Formats: sequence, C-alpha cells, structure tokens
Amino acid sequence: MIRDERIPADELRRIDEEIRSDWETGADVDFEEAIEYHESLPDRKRFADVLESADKPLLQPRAGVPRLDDQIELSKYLHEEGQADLIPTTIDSYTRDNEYEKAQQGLEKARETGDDTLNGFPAVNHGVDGCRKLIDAVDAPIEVRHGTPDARLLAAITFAGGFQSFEGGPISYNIPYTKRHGLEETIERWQFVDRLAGAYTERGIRINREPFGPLTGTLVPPSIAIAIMIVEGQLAATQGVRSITLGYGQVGNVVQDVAALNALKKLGNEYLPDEVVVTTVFHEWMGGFPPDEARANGVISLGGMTAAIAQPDKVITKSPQEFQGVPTKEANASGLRTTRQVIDMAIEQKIDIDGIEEEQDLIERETRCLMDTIFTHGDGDVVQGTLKAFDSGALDVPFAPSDSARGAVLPARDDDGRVRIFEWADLDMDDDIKEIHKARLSQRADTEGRKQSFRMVADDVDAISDGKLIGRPQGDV
Amino acid sequence: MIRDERIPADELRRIDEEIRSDWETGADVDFEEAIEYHESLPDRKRFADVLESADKPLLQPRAGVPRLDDQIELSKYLHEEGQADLIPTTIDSYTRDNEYEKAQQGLEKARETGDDTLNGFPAVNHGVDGCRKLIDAVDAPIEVRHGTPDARLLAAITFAGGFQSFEGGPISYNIPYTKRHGLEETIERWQFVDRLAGAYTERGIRINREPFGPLTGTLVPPSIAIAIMIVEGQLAATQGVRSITLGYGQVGNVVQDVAALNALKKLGNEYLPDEVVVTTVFHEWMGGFPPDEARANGVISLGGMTAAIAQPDKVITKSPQEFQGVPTKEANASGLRTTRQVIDMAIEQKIDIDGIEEEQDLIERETRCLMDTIFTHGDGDVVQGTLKAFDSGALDVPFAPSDSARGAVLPARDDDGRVRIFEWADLDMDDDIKEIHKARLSQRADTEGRKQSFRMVADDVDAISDGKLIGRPQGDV
Amino acid sequence: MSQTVVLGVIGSDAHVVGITILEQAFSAAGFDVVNLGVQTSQEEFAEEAVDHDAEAVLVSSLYGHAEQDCQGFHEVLAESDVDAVTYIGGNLAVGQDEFDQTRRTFRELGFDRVFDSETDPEDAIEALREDLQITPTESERATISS
Amino acid sequence: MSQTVVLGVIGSDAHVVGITILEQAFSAAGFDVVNLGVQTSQEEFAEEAVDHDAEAVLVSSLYGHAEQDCQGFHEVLAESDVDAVTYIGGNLAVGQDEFDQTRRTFRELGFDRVFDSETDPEDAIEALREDLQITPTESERATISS
Repeated sequence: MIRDERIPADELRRIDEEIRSDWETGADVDFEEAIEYHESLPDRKRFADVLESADKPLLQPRAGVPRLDDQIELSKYLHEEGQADLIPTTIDSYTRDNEYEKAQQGLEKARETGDDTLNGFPAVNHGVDGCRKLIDAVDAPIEVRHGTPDARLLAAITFAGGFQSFEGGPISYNIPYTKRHGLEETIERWQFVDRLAGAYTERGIRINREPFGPLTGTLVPPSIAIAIMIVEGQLAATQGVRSITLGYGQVGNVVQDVAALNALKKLGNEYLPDEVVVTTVFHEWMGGFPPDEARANGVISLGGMTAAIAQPDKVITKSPQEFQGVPTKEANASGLRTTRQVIDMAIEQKIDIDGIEEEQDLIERETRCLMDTIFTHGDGDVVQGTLKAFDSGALDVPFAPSDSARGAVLPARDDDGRVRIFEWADLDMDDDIKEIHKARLSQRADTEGRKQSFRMVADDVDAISDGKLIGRPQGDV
Repeated sequence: MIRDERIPADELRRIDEEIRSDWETGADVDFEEAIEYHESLPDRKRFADVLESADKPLLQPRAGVPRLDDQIELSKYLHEEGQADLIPTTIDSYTRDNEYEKAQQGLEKARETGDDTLNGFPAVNHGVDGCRKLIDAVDAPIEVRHGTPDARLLAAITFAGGFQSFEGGPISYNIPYTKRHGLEETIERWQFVDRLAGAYTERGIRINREPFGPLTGTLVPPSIAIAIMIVEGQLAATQGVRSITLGYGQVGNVVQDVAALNALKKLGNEYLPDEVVVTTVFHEWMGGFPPDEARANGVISLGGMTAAIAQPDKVITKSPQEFQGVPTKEANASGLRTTRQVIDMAIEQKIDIDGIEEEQDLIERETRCLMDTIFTHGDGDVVQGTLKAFDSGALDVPFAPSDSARGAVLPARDDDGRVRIFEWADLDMDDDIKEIHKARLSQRADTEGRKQSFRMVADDVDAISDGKLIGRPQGDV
Repeated sequence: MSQTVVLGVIGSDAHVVGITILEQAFSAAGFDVVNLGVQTSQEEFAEEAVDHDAEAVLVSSLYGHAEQDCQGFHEVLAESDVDAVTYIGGNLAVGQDEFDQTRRTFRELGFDRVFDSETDPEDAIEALREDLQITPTESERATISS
Repeated sequence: MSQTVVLGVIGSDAHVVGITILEQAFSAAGFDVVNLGVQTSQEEFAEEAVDHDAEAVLVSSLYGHAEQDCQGFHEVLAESDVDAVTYIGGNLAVGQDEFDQTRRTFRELGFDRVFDSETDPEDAIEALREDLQITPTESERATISS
C-alpha cells in the first residue's frame, strides 16, 4: 500500500534505471556529472535562490516551441523584450503523454520544415545536451512547465540538463489533465520525481518544485486549491524537496484573491516542515478570455493589480492573445510588460482593502476542514488520506475530467463576485461554513431575482470572456 | 470691472450678433429655430439626461478629424466598435486660435486630398448644417471638446448645430493652453459661452458644461484642480447653466484619486447652487505615457480600476498609442474596451480601501483654504477673487505656461506616490497643511536617502512613462 | 416521465465544463442523466446507451475534431441496437464560419440535431422534449421559468 | 558668483515642464535665472539678455520645429550686442534618428552647445560651468552632490 514515505535509495536507483531506458536519451543521464554541471552555473541561473531572494513579484510567462534554436531565441526575447525574470520551457503534448516516438517525429518534421509541429519543447528528445545548450544560452533561471502525469523520465533528463525548477504534482497534473490515470499511480510516479529533486537538493542543488495551483482553471474555490497545494507540498517535502512554490489561480475578485494568496502563504508555512522554503505563485486568470486583445489586456491588468496588493513571489502572466491559443512572442512579451507596468505603478502604494482578513479567515477554516478530512481518511497518512478522500468525494475539484475525482462539487460567484460553492455534493465541510456560502449565494439570487441554480454556474463560467465578472441574467440587474 | 454677474439680455444679444459676424457661417445661427431642432432630438441624444441618469460610469474617448464624413464614420466606429457611451468631437488647433481662414484652407485641402490636414473637426467652418448632419448621423450624445480661450463663435454655432455638451472654461482653457491670453479676457468670453448655454437651458434645452479638470496634466495637486473646477462651476451657474460636469485627472495613486473624486463631488454639490445638477468626470492619466502600447495598457487599466472604485459619472479614456500622438480609431476603441473590461469586472466588487476618508478630508481642507483665499481676494466676488488670487500667487497651477498664473508652485510625489506640494511659493494654504505635505515628502526623502529637491519633481514627471509611479533615484531604493 | 439521457465528450477531447453544465441542466429538467465524462469512445456511448435503455445520446465535442471522432458512430450504435435520438453540439469544426455546412455534415453522419457552441442548454432540452413528445409537468415548468 | 542665465521656450511651443525643471536646476546651482517661459520670440530673448546682462542664453524646444524657429536667431542676438554663450536642447527635429546631424545643424546656426531631450539638467550645468570657467563653491558642491 502506497504511503507518504521516502523512496529508499535502492528503489530510487532501480526506478531511475528502468525509466531511463524508456527513451534513448535516458542513457546520457549521469547524476554525479549533473551535480558538477549545476555547480558550474552562475548565481543568476539558480532558480530557488533567485526566486526566494526577490524583493518584489518576479514575472514568468508560458512558452515552448519544438526546435532548440527557436526555444533559445524565444527565451531570450521574453527575457530581453518582455523583461521576464524567470523563463519557462513549456513541454509538448506528446511528451506529456510519454509518446516520445511521436514527439521525435514532430521534432524532425519541425527541423525539416521550420514549422512548429509540436505545441512545446520535447525536452526528453532534446536530451541532456540539448537542455544544457538552452540553459547555457539564456541568462536567467528556467523552469520546466508541462502537465505530465508520469514525468519521471522528463524529470531525470531535465534535472541532469540543468533545469532547477519543475512544475506539477500528482494531483494537480492528474485531476485537471487526464481522464484515466489513477491517482495512486500518479502519486507513486511523482514520489520518484520529488525524490530525484530531493537527491539533488541533498547535494546542494536545490531543485525548486511548483505544484500547479489553478487546477481546472475554472472557478476553483480557493480552499480546495490550497488544500491540494499543501498535500503536494507535503509529499514533495517527504522526498527531500526544500524549495516549494505553492500556486493559486486568480478568480478575479480582488479581496478573495488577496485573501487566498495570504492564506496559501500562511498555511503553506504552517503545514510544511520548517526546513522547506515556501514561496507562492499567482497565475493570472486561467479561465476563458475575451475574444478581443483590448479586453484581454483589462483581464491581465486586474491580475497585475491583485499581484501588486498581495505580493506573491512570482506571477505567471497571460497574453492578450490568450483567446486564440498559443500567442506570438510579441503578444507574450506584451502581457509581461502590461503586468509589469501595473505592478510597478501600484506596488509602492498602500492599498489595504477592507474585508481581506475575514475572507482569509474563512478560506483558512475551509482549508483546515479539508486537511482534517484528508488526515482522518488516511488515518494520519496523507497519501492514503488523499486517495480515500477523493474516492469518497470528501475532497473534490469542480470540472475535473479525471475519473479519480467526483467532479460533483460546483462553484458559483456570490453577489460580490467571490467564488462560493453552490453544489457541495460530498465535500467534507463544516455546516456553518456551508451556511455562509449558502447565504452569500442567496443574496446574489435575491439581487438577480432568480433562484440559485446551475444556470448561475453556467453564466459565471462565461462571464469574464463576455466582459463581466459575475454571470448576471441578460437584461441586467 | 468684471464681476460674477449674469450678462443682461441686451448685452447677450449685442455680443452674439458681433461674434457671429466673425465668420460667414455665423449668419446661419437662429436661436428659435435651434431650440426647435434640439426639441426634435430623441432622448438618447440628450447629453445631460443620459449622463445624469446613468447607473455606472459612462465612457468617452477623444477624437476629431477635419472632414464631416470622416467624423461621422469615426464617431460611429467609436460608438459601435469601442462601445463609447458618449461621443466627442475634438476641435482643430486653428479653430482654437480663432483662425477660421486657416481652418478653412485646411478643410478644403482635406476635402481635396483626403488627408487629415487639421488635428480636429473645424466646427465653425462646417457651420450649423454640418454640425447637425453629424448629430443626426450618430446615435449617441455628442460633446464639443477643444481648448479654445475665446470659444464664443464655436459655442454659438455648435449649440445651434445640436451639440448639448461643451468642454472648457475661462481658467481651465487658458492657464494650461496659452501664454498671453489674459485671464480677465477669457473670463469675460466664457461668461458669454455660459450665458448662451443658460439661454438654451431656460428654454428646456439643458446644455451640459464641463470645465477641464486635468489642467496642465502634470502632477496637479487635487485641491488646486478642485478649487478651479468649483470656480468655473460657479461662473457657469451664475449665467444659468444647470448641468455641470466637474473634471479631475488621474494622478495614479488609487487612494488619492478616489479621495479626490469623492471630494470633487461633495464640494461641487456644496459650493454650487442647488438648482445645478453636478456630475463628475475622471480623465485617465494625462501626463507622459510609456512609449510602448503594452505598458500604456497597464496605465489605462489602472485608470479603469480607479474609476470602478470611485464611480465617477464619466470617464475620458486614453488609447495605448497615447505616446505617439493622435491614435488610430482602432487604438482609440481599444483603450475604451480595455477600460470597460476593467470597470465591468471590478465595479460589482466591494473594494473599500483604508485611508480614503483621511485623504479626502485633507483634500477638502486644502480646497476650502483656496476657496477662502479666492473669496477674500475678491471681497466676495469670485471673478475678482480669482483674478487677484492668481495675480498674488495665492492661487497657482504647477507647470502653467500662461502669464496669468505664476506657475511657481511645484508638486512631488510622497513615499506612497500621492501628489504633494514641494514648493509652495505664495500659494495660500494653512501652515498645518503645509506641515503635513512637508512630513510626507520628508518621509520619501528618507526612503530614498536624498534631500527634498527639484530633482524629485523632475524624476516624478517622467516616472510613469518610464514604467513606475514614483521617480526614485536610479539604482533603486 | 424520467427518460434517460446518456451524455459524454467524444474522442480524446478533455473539455469538461460544457458537459457538467449539460448534466445539471438535463437533471434539473427532469431527465435521468448518465454522464460518461470526457474522452469517451464510440463503443462506450453504445454500451451505456444499451445498459441504461437511453432515449437520447448527447455527444459533445469542443476541440475541433468531431467529424473524425464521429465517423461510423451511428453504425456502432446500430450494431448494439441502440434506438435513441442522437444530438451533437460544441465547436464542431476548426474553422466554423459556415455553420450550415457543419450542420449538414453531421446530419449526414446520422445525428438528429446539431448545435453550435453558443446554444443554450434550454434550447437542447426544448428540442429533446419535442423529439420525445414530452410535456413538462406543472412543477417543472415553474422551475424552468423561474 | 551669481551669473545670469536667460532661458525660454522658442517659437509657438507651449511645453513648460522642461523649462520649469531647468529653472529650478540652474537656481539650485547658484545661477540667477530669468525664465521667459513658453512661446518666446527671438526678439524677447535678445531684449532680456541685454536687460539682465546675461552670460548665457538657453533655448528649449520640444515640438520639433526648432530649426525653423532659430533661423537668424544669432543675427538678432548680434544686432542687440548680446555676447552670451548660447545653448539649445530638447526634441530638436521631428524624426531625430541621427542626433549627430541635428547637432551639426544647430552648431551651424550658431549655438555653442546642443543637447538632446534625454540630457540631465546637471550635464547642462556642468557644461556651462566649464564654458564660463566657474568653480562651484564648497557649499554648492555639497548641495549638488547631496
């Protein structure tokens, strides 16, 4: 039975060897030599150190293209023209599905035709040397961003390739991304990823790990996201990770977003072991964007404003072309600079908004309910607790495609635009908290002169792309 | 000696006839026939009614081109694609200088070549019929925006032409716009403009008047702007104007901007007669813009956020191409939609920021000092008081090119980015208020490790275009 | 009444929001809903339709590959003797300038009705009521109009 | 010391911020400053330079028409027997890709020094000190470096 226990050294070696035989580039990984490579990197490329010592939010976009030269050029552009502090390397979908052969074909076709035949950088196919050429060429810390349920080989190669930060986790890269990968399976596989990061950490190379906070990106109630961040942080810490960046995706209500980021930081520090350095990352709105760059810039700016007030350690920016899919590098840099301008104009102002403490208190109470139910379900073991709590529906994520989560809980905005829970299903939450949500949603229903119903949920899902925060009935209030 | 007294009926007629002979189109003005035309307009084109009955901030851009057809097309585009609620007609520079002959040449050249040979719409040259074609073609209220010290003929023609709102005033269209026009002269001329608006008002056509709040657009301390707004409102009210929109230009500190808009509304209602309906307009940042559309969108969005919190009756939007001068119609519509998105996402949220009341209280106290000094200087007459207070320097505007103002007062931002007064010169302000400013600026000086000096002023003037709010020394704090 | 509706997202599409909203809407309208979720194969649709004796099979697709995913779908249903009304809706073609053309394509594939991504769930419910000749009960009508 | 500097914005340009900052900077550096403000004619510059026995005439222009506005300026100064150092600075040409070319143009018009709009006031003060052979006093040096 899988539990929250550190993978023993011999087991780590066994899996490592097994996994490295999955694709030919796995053979080039040499842990000792990789440590030497990491040690040779200058301070300004050490992800954890740069992030943890920053005195204001660092900005990072999303970006990945198949060819190495293009990825280098794109990274330099985002660093120089977009003034990104931290550089991403977004991995392609085939690699996320462990389809290295298909990724190889795509990469070869990209090299022949010059087209972007893959939607990201196939780091496994580029291998250790390819990754290092990227790390060497770009004068900033670089992170691997992906969405891979089984990221073991990707981790082995990119860690050896010089990357010092790795996004994802067993819940956050399963529940929102895939239907049939069992949660037990992904937890086991991510224990290896974390253990490998822990092995580097023990040798002085602190690989930063970043659970993916936005989850399904669609009106996720803050406490659900925070509980899952804490669980993934605990799992990583058990395997020896010492630099953990907990994530949260903007819901668009400034008070709730600031409160959630405060709660994330506070509870992260409280629940994770003292030897872990906890940082936070704020994702600009991950839901549907307006099909209009001008309006999209408004959405992005509201994210910048929120970041200026909450001051997370990092902000993942969006581009004004979000609606149409992968942005041009110019649009990507534009999203960075818009965010930067708003943050730099607002961050020195004292903007203390009423009600943040109350909202934070509510989020903390909710999160503790969920952590308690996980603890109880697992009889003290967080792995078993997570599995059983998802199984019983005591822990759930709205709009989750995965068979591992019920996906029965449904959110809706209250009259102030804060995300509340409309359908609790079996989510294990204290009754008095449920009453608070119910009262807030009832207030909205009164304002709109309609009953609480799934229509609010449906209207809210589309609201921001339609130009509003709250999905009020047509004809307006 | 000119005083704040209503122009008698015969004098109004005399000036009206005289002024209408300045250019051939003046002959077509017929007051009785104009009243009939205004009465024929549908409710949705009645500027004052639309503005005063709105339940959220209405958006208005700036825009003017020489040819009538182009102006109609531009107006429709901004209304339909930009979703502008209120449409501007910005007048060209020759007309502002009463150079109707030069404007005529420019207009004819524009008609021949199709080029925009003038920087706005020469409404005097288009005459009453031309104006009415514009009013008829555009399905929204339209305002005349200009910057004309002597706007008498422009007012006579545009009022008869169906415009129901007219920007400007004797101080706000003199001090920031021109060097040598005497203030006494412009006050006298604007008494005519206001009296004409009053004459229409008495016949049931409430012409909305809008003093130009941003003044020099460069770090104007809120109380100076508000005092001048109140004076211009009083002068207009004396002449019979009953719909007055007082203006204020964003300084970029959210607390100070919200406080200033609150104070503007409160003091406007307090100082102006009860029969006047007072509304407020917020101008997005009028100072230097970043030479980068992405960053400019951030500046615009911060304006939208401020408007969502303060909820003025109207917002004058900027475009992301502000840096390069006159924007394309697409960029103009883009600034509107970015602002709209931010306002619509934020306006339903309860965002109550600490410290707004205190800042508002300070602004009100300062404004009352200035109003008192005007009253005292004029022995109860606001016209004489204004003239004498500007003359003595007791009333002043920073960075004023006009010979009628000392331009000796100098602003600088405090450590929180609020605009304070660094150099008082002879501005008549209570000593305890001066001490507050001094203390706030001293706090900034401490933070920056430098003395208070004009360098702060210079650094602050460029700060927003350089990507920050406060002009901190290079090398950073 | 309590007629059974099977719904799911076909192919390798993982868009879950639309189907979740549909599940809620059809449940609220009084149908028994079997939600197969995302990434559902043709065979799974057929199997579940048989198991639940479904009156309707509602297919959702949002990633632009619906035509490919639905080739032979109605043959698979016929093999399992599924006799249900079939609807499809979503972003059915990558560039969908001409929805009429898209509708024709999917009608030819055998679907009884074809909806675009802007369709309100109520419209689909209304259509299904018509096709199944159902009259909403008094209480349901109240719920729907409220 | 207390040397007199006359400054103003030439032509019909109404940009006042730069000149206000310059006035403050030169005053703080110990000069007597006569600020003629915006929209100052060539004749006014000459007149005020004579009246105040100015050691330097500083011309600002930000609206791109400086070359036109400064044609014959040094002849006007010479007619009034103005013997002062002359500087010009600002946005001196509409498209100023090649500042070297712009500098040459204004040097040929007679200006002793030509500055672009990015010039720090301190640089202009330093240059004027050099041209007038002034050494800052102890106390002034303290002020400037503070």
